[in-house]
Amino acid sequence: MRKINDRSRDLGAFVPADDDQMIICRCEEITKGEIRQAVHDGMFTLTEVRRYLRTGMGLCQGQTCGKLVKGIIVRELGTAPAELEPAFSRVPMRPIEMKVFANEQEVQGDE
Amino acid sequence: MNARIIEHPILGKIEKGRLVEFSYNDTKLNGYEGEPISAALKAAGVMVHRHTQKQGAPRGVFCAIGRCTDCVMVVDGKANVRTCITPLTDGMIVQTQYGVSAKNHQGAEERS
Amino acid sequence: MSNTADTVIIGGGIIGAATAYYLALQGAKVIVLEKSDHIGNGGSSRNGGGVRQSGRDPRELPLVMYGVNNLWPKLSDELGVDVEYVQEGNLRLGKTEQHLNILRGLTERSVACGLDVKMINAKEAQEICPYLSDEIIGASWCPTDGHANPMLATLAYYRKARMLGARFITGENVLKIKKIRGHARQVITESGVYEGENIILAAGYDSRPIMATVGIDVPMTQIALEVLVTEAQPQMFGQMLGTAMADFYGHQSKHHGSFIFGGTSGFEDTNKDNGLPVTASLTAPCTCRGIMKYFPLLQDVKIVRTWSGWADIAADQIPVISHVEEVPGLIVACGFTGHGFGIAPTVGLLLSQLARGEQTVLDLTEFRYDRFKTKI
Amino acid sequence: MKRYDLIVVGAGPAGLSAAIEAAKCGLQVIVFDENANPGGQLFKQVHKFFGSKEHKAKIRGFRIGEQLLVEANQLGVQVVLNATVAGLFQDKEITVRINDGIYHYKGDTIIVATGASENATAFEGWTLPGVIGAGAAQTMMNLHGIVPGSKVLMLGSGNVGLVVSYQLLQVGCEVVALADAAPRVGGYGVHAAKLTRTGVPFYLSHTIIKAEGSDCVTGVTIGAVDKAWKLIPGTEKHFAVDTICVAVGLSPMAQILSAAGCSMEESQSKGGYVPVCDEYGETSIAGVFVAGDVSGVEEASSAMIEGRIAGIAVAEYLGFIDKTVLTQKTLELESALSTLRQGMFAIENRGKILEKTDEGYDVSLHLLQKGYLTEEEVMQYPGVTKQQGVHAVIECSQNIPCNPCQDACPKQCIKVGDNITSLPVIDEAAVCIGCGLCVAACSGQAIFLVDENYEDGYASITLPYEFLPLPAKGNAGWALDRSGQKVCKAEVVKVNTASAFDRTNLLTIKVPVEMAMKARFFKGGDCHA
Repeated sequence: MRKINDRSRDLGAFVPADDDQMIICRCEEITKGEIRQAVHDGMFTLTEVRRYLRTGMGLCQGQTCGKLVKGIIVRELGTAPAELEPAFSRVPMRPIEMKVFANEQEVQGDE
Repeated sequence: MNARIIEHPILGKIEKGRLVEFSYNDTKLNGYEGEPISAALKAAGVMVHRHTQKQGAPRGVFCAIGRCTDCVMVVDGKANVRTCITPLTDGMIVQTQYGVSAKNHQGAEERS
Repeated sequence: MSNTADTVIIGGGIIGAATAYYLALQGAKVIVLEKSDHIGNGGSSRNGGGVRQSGRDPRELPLVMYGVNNLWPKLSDELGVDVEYVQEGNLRLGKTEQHLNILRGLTERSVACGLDVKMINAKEAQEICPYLSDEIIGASWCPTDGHANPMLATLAYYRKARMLGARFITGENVLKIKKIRGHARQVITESGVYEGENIILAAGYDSRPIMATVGIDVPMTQIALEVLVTEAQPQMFGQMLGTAMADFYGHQSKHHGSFIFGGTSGFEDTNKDNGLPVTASLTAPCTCRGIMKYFPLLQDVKIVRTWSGWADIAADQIPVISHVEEVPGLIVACGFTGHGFGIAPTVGLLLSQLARGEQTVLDLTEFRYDRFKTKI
Repeated sequence: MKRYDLIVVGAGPAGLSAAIEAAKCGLQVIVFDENANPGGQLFKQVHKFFGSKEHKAKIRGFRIGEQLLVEANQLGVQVVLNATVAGLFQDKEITVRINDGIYHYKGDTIIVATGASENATAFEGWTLPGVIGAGAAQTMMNLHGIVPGSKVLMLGSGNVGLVVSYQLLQVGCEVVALADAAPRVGGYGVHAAKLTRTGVPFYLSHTIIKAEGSDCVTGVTIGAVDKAWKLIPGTEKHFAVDTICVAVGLSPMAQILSAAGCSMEESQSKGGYVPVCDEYGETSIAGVFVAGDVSGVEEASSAMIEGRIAGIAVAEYLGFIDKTVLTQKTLELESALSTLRQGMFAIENRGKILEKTDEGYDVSLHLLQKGYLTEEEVMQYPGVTKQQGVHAVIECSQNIPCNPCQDACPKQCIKVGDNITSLPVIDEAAVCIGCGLCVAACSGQAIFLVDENYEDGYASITLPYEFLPLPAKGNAGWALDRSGQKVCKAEVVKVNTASAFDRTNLLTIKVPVEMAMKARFFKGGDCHA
């Protein structure tokens, strides 16, 4: 069984660190300490941490912090980086105003 | 130092669009039409584009290609506009963003 | 670690996690098996977050009313995570007389079940939510409805259950349930065997092939439903929203300020997929048009993300929450038909009571697995 | 719904190359790019490319971009800019945001060439305005004509960090230091050497402790780290800077593919989460191909070849050419690709410590740790000889895929051979005429003309110079050695700005003869100070 799958695995006690206050997800202002704590709360995957803390749920959709969050979870779990997949990517690839998204256009002619 | 490159050793003279005036937090500034808003602000020495929602921390340009969304400001009354990829136009109104709106503009009725 | 428990729950969604929590609270030994790598990866994390009584099937209404009265208000404190429960009412909006007729019908049926819901006029609706389009002529109003954050609610149940000793295993694909001397006892997965005094099957549509291994079926289909979320906005209103025509539904999230809206294109019953719950190119634009008809003010708000989730639609539109007497030891909870989130705390509590052989706090006759009858 | 034979997502080097090849085979092609300018990162790349002729070596990136655009236009490829592809759906449908609308298109095939994005690294104060990506700096200065800052610290010694540092110098920034937590320079030694000789100090095994400032960056503190990446107390160094540039690698930008349900894999050698694809770039979704950095981070040169292969493969997929033509056409391209992927910086060598070159020469530790070769080390390489009269001195010490020097020399003085990663060898039998073409052609600026018999007691050194203001003949100043230290006074005796040099101007300086193998850069200014 992979390390991320057994959710009863003992991670030891949460030990505060000097850099826990450091922002990791710039959009949602989530700190390293919050991410580490989330892992101790049982959030073992990027998707779960994302849903729990909103890391990568801001305007940039995790394009900046994804690898950083992953690194923190990997270290906290003591697992291999390959075990953790990035959180899901979704449409739209860039933020789109509602009125633009609503405005479906037909391409005219042969151009 | 002048933040604008006049002549580049490889690219030569830097071509720019028409010089236009825009407002930045009620100050009049100049920039070139079509360049990113952030370029005009940087040339004018503006570093802080917004203050964050939770911590009120200052943010500015980070990726400069529209991906990280850190440089967003209130532009012509609309919040969260990526200034690094939004072209400057004549008479544009650019405001520092606080959280998700311009300062003293709490509530949606004042957004439009 | 032991693979034996009092109860083995198949499905790590909000139903499974809530059930695990209520069981663990009673000191029961619980194992939860989840097929995906993530807890709550199905509809539990993908729904619109409504904790809604109005517009609900009268058979299901007691479940959600119990939750709203007894479970939801204290859930954040109980679980130690702010699940962003907001109880500021539900507005179901209408723009035409025909819409209002639909709303009146829904309202009458709910009132008959004892729900505090009424029709209000445009002015009253505007007073509740001043951001509505002028085109709205009336609405149904249920002040005790609300919404919560489905991702947090699911993970909060999981977190607390895990703290109480419930064992969760992800990436565990269940192949079959095996009877031992006439009693459903073993759960066989790709990598092992788990044993429980009883087995709760709460795996959404995936419950179907699993229950088939002991010769049971619940008539249901699976459709993909889509939700979108906007960038954060200043706090505007706290109501849950819906429309007579089901153009869209949704709310503004507590704290964050983003809007979460679900919507449909009309092709949900016939859309195809590629094995994953993928979004269709036509749905989000259609949902946006729907929203703008009621909230033109949101037209400049940016959509940052859309997603899709599978809903298990029961033939008669309400779930199965039931002992399967012909397979002793098996309890089935599936077919939530896209409105399982609001009733999840109640269902979790009820399932824990079924598993422990206790008297359930509500009568579950309407939700029996063998209720489905032909039309003639 | 509007349908094309091929839809390309991304008008960078890979996307344009793919579109060109497909259009050559007769496909109707449309290319979408979210940016206002085509060419992807090419238009920000003002340096000359490595490789050989077939890889467009010694041509500057932005010119390659221009060439690709012209070619695409001539072939009738539609390139739509400011067009953000919002999503890839079933049946190879995409939605594109153009102006204020959403457009639906279908492709019989789709090539995703979305490139890569910069990695971030977190340190105290990294969210302050003034901390920017190296790519951001490049965008500001080379696309928008804006100087990113006046005093800059660069974090990262990979090619991006090195190249962007040089570009910062070119627009007048002071690069106060280049730091990297790794113990060795990650990028090409020649890129490092052209920085150090201007005086940029390298701090390997150093990390940023803190970016300082309240509203924006006003300073930075770095410190040394041990082998376990732990900070060594007492090693802190402070710099007053207004800008911190972060160049800590790139990640494939494959979100659109993973959202579409493509099979993905986590690959450290490819730089992150990438689509699983075959040798032609076809993904798990039939008819959806990838090319360039999106399928694994490499150089723009390889992206262009990958693009061409994918473009041809798509033509075969749609029956415009048959399988034998595909094999024929891609064979050559694949060999061009494999030459680029050889040498010390090949993917399989990533993370390895190589002590010898392919030829058996010692790899300079000094170059890897300090960013420059020592005089003693320089002498061992086959491009460095002691000769009477003017001759080329090639300070090229690593096996990198590059051979323009060989092609540049009209007198065949320089031999690289068929294997383009070989170190260039000076043929002492051939006679150097001092034309300087090799100096300007060397993308790594590692070639100098040295004449120890210039004047009695004086030698002349001809060096590449890509800065403004350009010194004039007769200007006095200092000669700097490879580490950027002033070693002697120097006088400019010749400035050659021939157009064949493509703005790599050649500065010939006169120095005392004992400085002939020391002086490698010229800094104008008052010599009496």
